[in-house]
Amino acid sequence: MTKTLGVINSTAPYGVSNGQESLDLALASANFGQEVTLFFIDDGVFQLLKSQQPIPEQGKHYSKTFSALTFYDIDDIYVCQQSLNERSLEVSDLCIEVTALPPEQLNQQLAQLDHLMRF
Amino acid sequence: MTKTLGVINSTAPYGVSNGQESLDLALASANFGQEVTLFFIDDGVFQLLKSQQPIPEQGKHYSKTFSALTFYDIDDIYVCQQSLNERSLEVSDLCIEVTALPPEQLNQQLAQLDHLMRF
Amino acid sequence: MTLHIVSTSPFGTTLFEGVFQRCSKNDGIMLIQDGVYALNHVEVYRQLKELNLSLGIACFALEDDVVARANQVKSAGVDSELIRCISMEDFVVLTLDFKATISW
Amino acid sequence: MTLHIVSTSPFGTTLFEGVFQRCSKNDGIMLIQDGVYALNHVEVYRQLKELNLSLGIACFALEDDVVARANQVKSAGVDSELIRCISMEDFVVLTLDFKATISW
Amino acid sequence: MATFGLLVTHAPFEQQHAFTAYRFALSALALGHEIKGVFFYQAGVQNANGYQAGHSDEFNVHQAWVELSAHHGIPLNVCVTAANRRGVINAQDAKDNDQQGFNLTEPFIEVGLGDLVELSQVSDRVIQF
Amino acid sequence: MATFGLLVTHAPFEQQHAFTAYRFALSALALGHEIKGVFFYQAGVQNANGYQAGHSDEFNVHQAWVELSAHHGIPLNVCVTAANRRGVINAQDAKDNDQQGFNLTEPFIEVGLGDLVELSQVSDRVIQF
Repeated sequence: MTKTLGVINSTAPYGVSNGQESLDLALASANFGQEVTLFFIDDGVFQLLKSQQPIPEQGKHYSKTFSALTFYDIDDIYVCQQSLNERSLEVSDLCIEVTALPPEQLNQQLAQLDHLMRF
Repeated sequence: MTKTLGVINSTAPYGVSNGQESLDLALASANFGQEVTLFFIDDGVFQLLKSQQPIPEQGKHYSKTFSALTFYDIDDIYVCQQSLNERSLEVSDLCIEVTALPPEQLNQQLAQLDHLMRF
Repeated sequence: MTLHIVSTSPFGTTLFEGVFQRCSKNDGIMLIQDGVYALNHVEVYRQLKELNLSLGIACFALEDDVVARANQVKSAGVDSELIRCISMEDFVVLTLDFKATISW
Repeated sequence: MTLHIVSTSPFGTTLFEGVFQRCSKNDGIMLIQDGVYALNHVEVYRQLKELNLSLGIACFALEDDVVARANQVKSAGVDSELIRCISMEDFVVLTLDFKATISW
Repeated sequence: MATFGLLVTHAPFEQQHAFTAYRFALSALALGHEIKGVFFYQAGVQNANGYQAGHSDEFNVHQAWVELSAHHGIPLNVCVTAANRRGVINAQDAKDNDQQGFNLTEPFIEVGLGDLVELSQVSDRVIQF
Repeated sequence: MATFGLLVTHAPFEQQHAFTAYRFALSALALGHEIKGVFFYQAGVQNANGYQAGHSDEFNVHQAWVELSAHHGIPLNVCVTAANRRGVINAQDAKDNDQQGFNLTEPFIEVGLGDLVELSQVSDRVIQF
């Protein structure tokens, strides 16, 4: 029986390197044919902001890779609506298509998965 | 003109390794004849709690080293009274003699120093 | 049923707020490392109590980490029925009592 | 006169509360790295405003870090008189305008 | 009896996580459970750095993992990309990058992220530290 | 013109601090100030780890420090105790600890904490990153 995997992003980009390595894991899972569900909660929602412009020396603009998620058939991408609200953000500020859920519904999605890893 | 140094401890022991390396710096400063003032604020006050008992494999019980501070002539040790209050702690819970100050007076002490390093 | 493993101080991070938001009925909270300072945090402790009553959230603390930090000294007011101090082996067993774990 | 350099997100840590407690008259606050998210934090922003009025605390944000995070998009409501976006060279000059710095 | 996979994402010494993970592994084994593998990712790859030499009274987590693996046959898998960018390299990496030495040796093995996916498939629980 | 000492206490890649420190140094030099030295302490000692080999599109802070030192003669001092316990060792350490290689080479130099005290004495400002 295949086990399902949830990858939770809860930290902001640039300041810490969690985002890039979390994304790498999600893509690897998809590559290995394992279904993966992505969550963006708390400061993790900042990762998805449009118009990010890291200075060139900062290296890889990994947020550009988010658009690759659909090519990898990763379509289950959930964002915490309350985390957006607390940061004065809206779904339209984000660079990819996501499903924004109130906490209770997001928790229901989390509860269905076998393994949860957080970055 | 000799420059004065303040070492600020603001993180708890064990969970992160700041405390030990901060203490090492304070002792090194004293060794080199430089006056050093120690501050324990925020979660840093937890470092000074009496009766800590790390499990043996956790290695060095560095909090025992605090008693060495007086041998190094480090006597200016200030603790934030408000940080203690917020943690339901009192000066009598601490393992060494310190001066507890309200924020304003502690800030005055900070303001007198040339260099401040935080751990 | 998820076991939320919390390892950071409630005084230094806002993590507990996030964890509380993620709690569903009958989830559990396991305090390890600096997470055990929740015992000292008046507001976080109050919320743990509330979640226990409203959602049946059980709360545990790793005994070694509590003892290392001399945290038991000040936890006289802490309800040992609400927060159970458990061993590392108990922690292992606990992870099997829940469907999954999230490490915060 | 101390310049407080803050590099962590006000949403994830309680650091700003501590920094505000450490502020004396005419101190400064320099937001770098994830510290620039203070622009998005309603309560922290309110307190910055209050400290500016009551103690003359000036607040600065490193422009590169704001731009990298696309933070300017949402900061239309932010008073550019209160929080000045400055370059890395300005930051260097700023450290010399104050007697000492604390990196939080 | 159950199967466990451990995911270690923090550096040793810096923070307590690696030490907690090691003790969790010991307790799981003592209870008769099986550890399918330990996967080191993010800053956790520093656990595999064999050059660590603290004071004699400091606990050496690196050495503890090596012994755990020897006694119980537990695979110690390290994400190669995460390790290389943090200066943890094996003999082949050293050759490829013209370095005169290397700090990652067996029983630590460099693998891809697919191995973490695989570990999660064969483990009843994956616990992250 | 002023004198600066930089204290770097965070690992590169993991967090942005080392990168910010490097850019601060460049800007200070561009303004004509003097950097008396960079001191690497705590997890910051990983900046001195010469084995780092990220993807070609990742900025290599280690290499950037080396070039900064070469062009401006800035001392790069690394706390020996902090480095050794984190697996960052020089040729002599390798000999002492029977390691077959080492990852700390010049211009990075292993020193004691006394050098940080000294740096703070000769610097108008010590900025910690």
